[in-house]
Amino acid sequence: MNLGMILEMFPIALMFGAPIVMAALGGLFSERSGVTNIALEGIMMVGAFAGASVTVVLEPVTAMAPWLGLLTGIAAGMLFSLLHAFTSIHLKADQIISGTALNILASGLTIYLCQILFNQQRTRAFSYGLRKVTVPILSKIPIIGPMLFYEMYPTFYLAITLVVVTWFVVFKTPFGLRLRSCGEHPQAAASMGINVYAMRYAGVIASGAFAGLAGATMVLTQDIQYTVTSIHGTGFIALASLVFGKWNPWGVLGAGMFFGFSQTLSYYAKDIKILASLPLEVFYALPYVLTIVALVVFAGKSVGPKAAGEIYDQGKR
Amino acid sequence: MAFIIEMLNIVKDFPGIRANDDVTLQVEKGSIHALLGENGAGKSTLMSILFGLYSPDGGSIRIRGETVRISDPNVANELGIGMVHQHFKLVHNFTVTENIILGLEPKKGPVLDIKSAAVKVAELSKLYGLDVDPFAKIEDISVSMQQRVEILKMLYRDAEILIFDEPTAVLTPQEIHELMGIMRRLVEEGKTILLITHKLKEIKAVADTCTVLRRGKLIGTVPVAGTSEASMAEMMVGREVSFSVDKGPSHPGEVVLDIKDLCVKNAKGLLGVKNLSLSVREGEILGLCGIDGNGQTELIQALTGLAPIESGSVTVRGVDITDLPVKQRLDSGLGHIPEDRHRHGLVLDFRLDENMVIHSYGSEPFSRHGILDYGAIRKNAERLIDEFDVRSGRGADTKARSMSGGNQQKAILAREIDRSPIAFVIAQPTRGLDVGAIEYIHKRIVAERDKGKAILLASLELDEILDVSDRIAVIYGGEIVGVVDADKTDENELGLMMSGSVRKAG
Amino acid sequence: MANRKLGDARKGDALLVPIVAVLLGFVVGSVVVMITGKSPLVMFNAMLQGLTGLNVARGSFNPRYIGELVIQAMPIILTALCFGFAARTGLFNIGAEGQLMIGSLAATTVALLVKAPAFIHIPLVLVAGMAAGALWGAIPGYLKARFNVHEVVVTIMLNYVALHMNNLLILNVFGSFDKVKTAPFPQSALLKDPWLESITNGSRLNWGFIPVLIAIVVYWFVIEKTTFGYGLRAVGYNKDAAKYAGMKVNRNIVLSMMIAGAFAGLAGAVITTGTFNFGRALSAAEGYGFDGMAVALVGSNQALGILLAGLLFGMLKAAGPLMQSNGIPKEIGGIIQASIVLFVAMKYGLERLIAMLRLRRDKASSLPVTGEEAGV
Amino acid sequence: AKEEKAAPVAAKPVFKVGLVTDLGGIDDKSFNQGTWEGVIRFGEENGLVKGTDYKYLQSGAEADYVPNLSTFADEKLDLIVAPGFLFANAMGEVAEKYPQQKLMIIDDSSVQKPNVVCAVFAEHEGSYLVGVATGLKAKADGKKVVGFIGGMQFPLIEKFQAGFEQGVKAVYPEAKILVDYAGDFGAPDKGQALAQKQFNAGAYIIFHAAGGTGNGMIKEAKERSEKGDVRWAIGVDKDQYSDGLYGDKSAVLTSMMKRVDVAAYEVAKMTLAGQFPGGQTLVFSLKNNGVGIPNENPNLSADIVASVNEYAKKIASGELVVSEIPAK
Ligand SMILES: Nc1ncnc2c1ncn2[C@@H]1O[C@H](COP(=O)(O)OP(=O)(O)OP(=O)(O)O)[C@@H](O)[C@H]1O
Ligand SMILES: Nc1ncnc2c1ncn2[C@@H]1O[C@H](COP(=O)(O)OP(=O)(O)OP(=O)(O)O)[C@@H](O)[C@H]1O
Ligand SMILES: [Mg+2]
Ligand SMILES: [Mg+2]
Repeated sequence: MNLGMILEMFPIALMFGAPIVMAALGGLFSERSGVTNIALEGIMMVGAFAGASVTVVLEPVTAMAPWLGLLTGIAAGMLFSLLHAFTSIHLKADQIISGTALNILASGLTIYLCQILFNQQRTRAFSYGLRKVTVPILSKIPIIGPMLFYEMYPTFYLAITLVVVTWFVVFKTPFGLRLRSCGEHPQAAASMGINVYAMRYAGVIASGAFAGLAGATMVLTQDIQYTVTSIHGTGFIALASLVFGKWNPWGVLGAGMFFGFSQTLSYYAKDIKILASLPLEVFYALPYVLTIVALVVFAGKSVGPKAAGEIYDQGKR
Repeated sequence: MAFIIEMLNIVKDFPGIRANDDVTLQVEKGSIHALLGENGAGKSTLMSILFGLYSPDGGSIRIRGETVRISDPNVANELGIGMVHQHFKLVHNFTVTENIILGLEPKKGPVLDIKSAAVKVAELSKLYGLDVDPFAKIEDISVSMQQRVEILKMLYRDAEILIFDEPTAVLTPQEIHELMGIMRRLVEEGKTILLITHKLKEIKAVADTCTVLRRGKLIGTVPVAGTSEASMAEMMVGREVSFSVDKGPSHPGEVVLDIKDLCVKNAKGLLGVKNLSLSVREGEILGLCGIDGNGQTELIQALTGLAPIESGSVTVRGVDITDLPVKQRLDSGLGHIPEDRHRHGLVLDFRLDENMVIHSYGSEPFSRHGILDYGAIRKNAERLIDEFDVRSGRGADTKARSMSGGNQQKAILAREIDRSPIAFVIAQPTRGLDVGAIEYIHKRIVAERDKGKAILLASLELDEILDVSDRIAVIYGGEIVGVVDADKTDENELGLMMSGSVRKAG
Repeated sequence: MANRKLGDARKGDALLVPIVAVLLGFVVGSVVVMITGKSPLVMFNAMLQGLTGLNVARGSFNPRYIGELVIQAMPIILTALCFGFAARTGLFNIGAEGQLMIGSLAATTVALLVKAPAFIHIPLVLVAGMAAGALWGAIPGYLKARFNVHEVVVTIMLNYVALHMNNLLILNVFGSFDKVKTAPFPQSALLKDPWLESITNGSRLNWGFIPVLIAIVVYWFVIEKTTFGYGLRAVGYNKDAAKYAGMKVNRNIVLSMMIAGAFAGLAGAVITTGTFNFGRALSAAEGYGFDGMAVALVGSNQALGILLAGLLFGMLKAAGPLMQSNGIPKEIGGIIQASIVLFVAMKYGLERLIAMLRLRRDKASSLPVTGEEAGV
Repeated sequence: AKEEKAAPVAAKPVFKVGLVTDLGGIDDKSFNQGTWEGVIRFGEENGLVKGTDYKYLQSGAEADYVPNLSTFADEKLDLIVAPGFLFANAMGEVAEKYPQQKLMIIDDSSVQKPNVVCAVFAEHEGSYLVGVATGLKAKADGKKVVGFIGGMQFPLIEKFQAGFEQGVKAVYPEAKILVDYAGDFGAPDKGQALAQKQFNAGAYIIFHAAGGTGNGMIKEAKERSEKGDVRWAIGVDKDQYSDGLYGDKSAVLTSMMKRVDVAAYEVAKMTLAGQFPGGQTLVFSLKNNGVGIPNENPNLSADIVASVNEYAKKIASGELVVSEIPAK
């Protein structure tokens, strides 16, 4: 493996990493507010479906189509996550059951809508989706330039921005403090006059926005249309990244990128001498094995928000 | 004199029970007003109504003469009412400052202004002599510090009316003493305090007035100065209560529980118990007292197998149990009433009958060849419920979660005593219980002693230690700083030893 | 808290909520079908046929559908037992899919490599599947017990590892000429039986239902009736209390995951030697794990509940081709499934609804539902 | 053969055709869709009603193959078609259970039953042709590297690789051919990543035999070409020219057409005519236009098309034999 190869791997790895990071940030908002969200996968599907549909329809009309697609993905994700919020916050549903329902619903619903809208099992193919960009000047910097600024999907920069924004919102603002308090000790938050329901709604809907964006990003950068396999488990990888990244935006960034890279590595494995003799399946499995190893190595006390997954009941002592 | 708080004819119903039945409470401004009543009498409910957590089903509330509707804690805050809950409402991985400003955060632009908040917290803390580090994390500070954070939360919000729900249940005598000082200070500054406690002594010490509830009903309001502890207790329970524990002299036999040079690490990885040696004889109660955090928990967990022992040895009737797993320790004759009944003592989602066989489900008659015999399990539970007067809604079928704290404690006690251990480690057996329940539990502990059991009783409650124990060991900094006879010592001496200023050989 | 009360269930009304949820699920399905411009009657006819083999519209009877219903229900019942068992111990096992694949791989290995008469070969195949599933389940169990690594993440990851490991061996070791499946298994390893097929008009019904029924009984018995199950439940609800009582918490976690894995492994063996007769390389997970999760949730982790919910979901699957053939999108089945799970999740809301309806019916004293009963 | 198409309404026959798709689905832009198009053409030509006379069942899992085929068999359709060798076992089973049912399987010749007709394709021959086109185009533009991306690595797909390599080498022996397998037929993201890798390594033209996965490759070629870094993609199964469109150009150089539609159409027609070729294996090759490049190839120069046609003739006549197995 030489330096050139590593540089080459960057844009690919970051393309894979961006939606993972976005969705995991969504999970961060939700869990920090105290609601486990295993429906990231389903929300991503809905976001991807909405993003792809809008892009297909608007592409002939405007060059902004994919960006409008991203926005629609966000909106659709929010709307869909509202279902999770309503059942698990208002109706005190077991959050795992509710999330599971959303995941099952997403695949049925999106494909059903595809049939209504496009008369087929998938959206029509858009002709471009998001396009890669080369950042002027910065891309000329040796090493860093080709790694981070040459022919990159703009969604990568969006993901990085969202990491910073998330960090700021969650750890530096009153909103963040309140959000976290609801995920740690909702009864305490309530006793301080914080509306736990509202905060949890905010958390879940934010997760819908982020996961919807992630889904749209994924389909618009890595696919040509939405199909039922467009998301293929990325929501669960995002969930893993959230745990792996210890519910911290920077950790999530690291974990998401780690996944991007180990996935990319599997494509390059056969060109790397010492790895070339191994069967391909070994490399396909690599990201997942590495994650487990990393989790064991970095296993620590750090656990997620204490009250995540717990049904909020005012009277509880 | 004007009342600052008037709760008039309050009624509150819970499914199946009327928790407050036409209760009227009037509190004078600038006074400390105590609220007294058995477990489940409705004290917390009444205060929760005042604080806006529950809405009453009847009656009205007037604050400073104006009729108000306190629909949620925000309204209470605006009215200047603050509450320190029975179970603290603190976010454990937040700092002191973060906990205090939560919900009322100072901002610089869109950003949290932690710095200026911390300054304000420090100022308040100094003003009331609370001595709290604004940057410490809650999980790193002691229970009494946490309580002060709760007080600061109210002060930060300029509360004028402060409600304390059983604030002393978790404090050591010194800490209680300090808290009393703080309360007086608060009143001097013009605050009004509502104090819920089961301890009549505390009421005598600080309160001006006392309102007594029984089974949701108002029994009466009396000036503390002119009322004896005994008569307050009688108002509360409806019968006479004996305060001193009725026990004869002990007849200690041979050593049963022998602890030699024990070292145990605490959660932070430091030695929480250092070279500790102690022995308990059959037929005696050895009280273990000390300020919270001086190694009691570590010692008890090490003895009972919940924490690993670094070095040293523990024997029960000569059997070395130092390295044995929990199960084998129990089989060697050790018994354990845990300090935290919710965390260790019960599986809250199990039924009472299932909880009663938590140790013995694997042996006859409760199971044969690995198959449970629910008939026998139920019979066992019914027997214990009967014998120990465990009260619960649906008898053996009740989920442990829905039982009151006192009855949960009785259930644990029943289970453990019934195992008939020879060496009995008992921790905080009466935390948060009313005097009636305490009386009963003390009686049972003494009865066990009289059956020849060796009992190690750890309690933060000095009265309990003094009343129940035969000998008293004082722990400080993980070491035993003295062992004294219970009838030859007093609160003062123990207090000095507990703070590490006096050592005394046993 | 760590122990989500996944395992909790109550008597009496406990049955009412799932039933109402199922009915509402069908209502949603009907509405969606009507939006498509089709008659829900067609859907219900297909479902009835999927359930009983009776075609009311045409007045014909085809027992093949009953056989297919059983075939569809078997693996998801087993994966539901897998999820449910772990859940009752307070563990959240998303790994049924992977445990199933590994079970199927082991079954394939034994089916191909061992030569024995059927009465030895078949049990051997099933045991191999269970053992392999148990081992695969032991990994997250051990990592959780030893390193406190979250089982959710590990099981998700292991699903992918299992997929690729399965493919690795099928493609490179056992591969037949076309390299996506193995050579056919010897007859002695198969659960298939011409007699069963003939009485169900040529369905793929096989003897797999026997181990499945045994598994359900074992599940119920172990959890509800044994000291071992008592220990597992105690650990599930309150680890600290279990430790205090002298139970081996870590051992229980590993064992629970192993038993759960064994159920899924059995599913793998039943599929490979019952539904198919060869090992297969897969391009993606087939969804048995998530179906099982849904079944377990609808069946509130109770043995009987899982059996009924499994048959229900099996029926939806079996009716799939019939619906499609009549122009009803195949996604309807999924939408109905999801709605049922969602309504089950809305338990609290449904209970209040039911209580309200009751209150209206008999204005006599009827207590409103308390937080306690709502599963607080 | 009756070819009286003049009055379709009057001659409307009672004939029903069913298609059972594999996991890819009816609109996979690949062979499920191709087969369906053949069925549609047949249905329309014979005035059949879509949804009742000709219809399809989509499979969600491999375990659905048998019940789906059986459901159609219970309905006693006149012909049931299933594309893909993955159907081989299911087809065999159903053929036995329903001996009267006429069945057709595409891409497989292993089901030897009197009521099953098999259709296979000489993919290596068609791939040879696009290999020739690739070699000539690269040579003409002075590029040395080309690539191949396969879906999963098994013999069927290796036929594409083998033919392509031989074709390239025949006209441009110095060319370097990169080969990658995605391990998946439905993952455009993998196709895109592998394409990025191959393009970065200098590949000028990439041929894919990867179904949906290949769409990612075409996308990458399109985006690069649009930005002036001209790269080419070669489509598979159908004419993928339109998938490569950017502006008024397309990044798809040509496509290796595999006429599953023709196979399905022809067999349906024969069955309708009472000439169901049961038990036979029909081979669709260059000879009978079962494989080949599209008629229109706007991106290929006339002389390249001419040489390709020459090779086509040689192969069709048997003068040139293309190996099915890639050289190691
Ligand atoms: N959330 C609730 N739901 C139902 N019943 C409740 C609830 N809270 C309290 N109760 C009932 O109201 C009664 C009064 O309870 P409350 O907590 O006010 O007692 P208390 O006087 O504070 O007792 P303690 O001394 O044990 O703290 C209890 O008997 C209990 O059964
Ligand atoms: N969810 C609930 N539903 C009904 N009653 C409840 C519920 N939770 C608690 N209770 C009742 O509320 C009362 C007070 O409960 P709590 O646990 O506060 O008791 P406690 O004596 O104050 O115990 P502790 O010493 O732990 O504070 C009990 O009588 C209990 O039966
Ligand atoms: Mg109380
Ligand atoms: Mg109490």
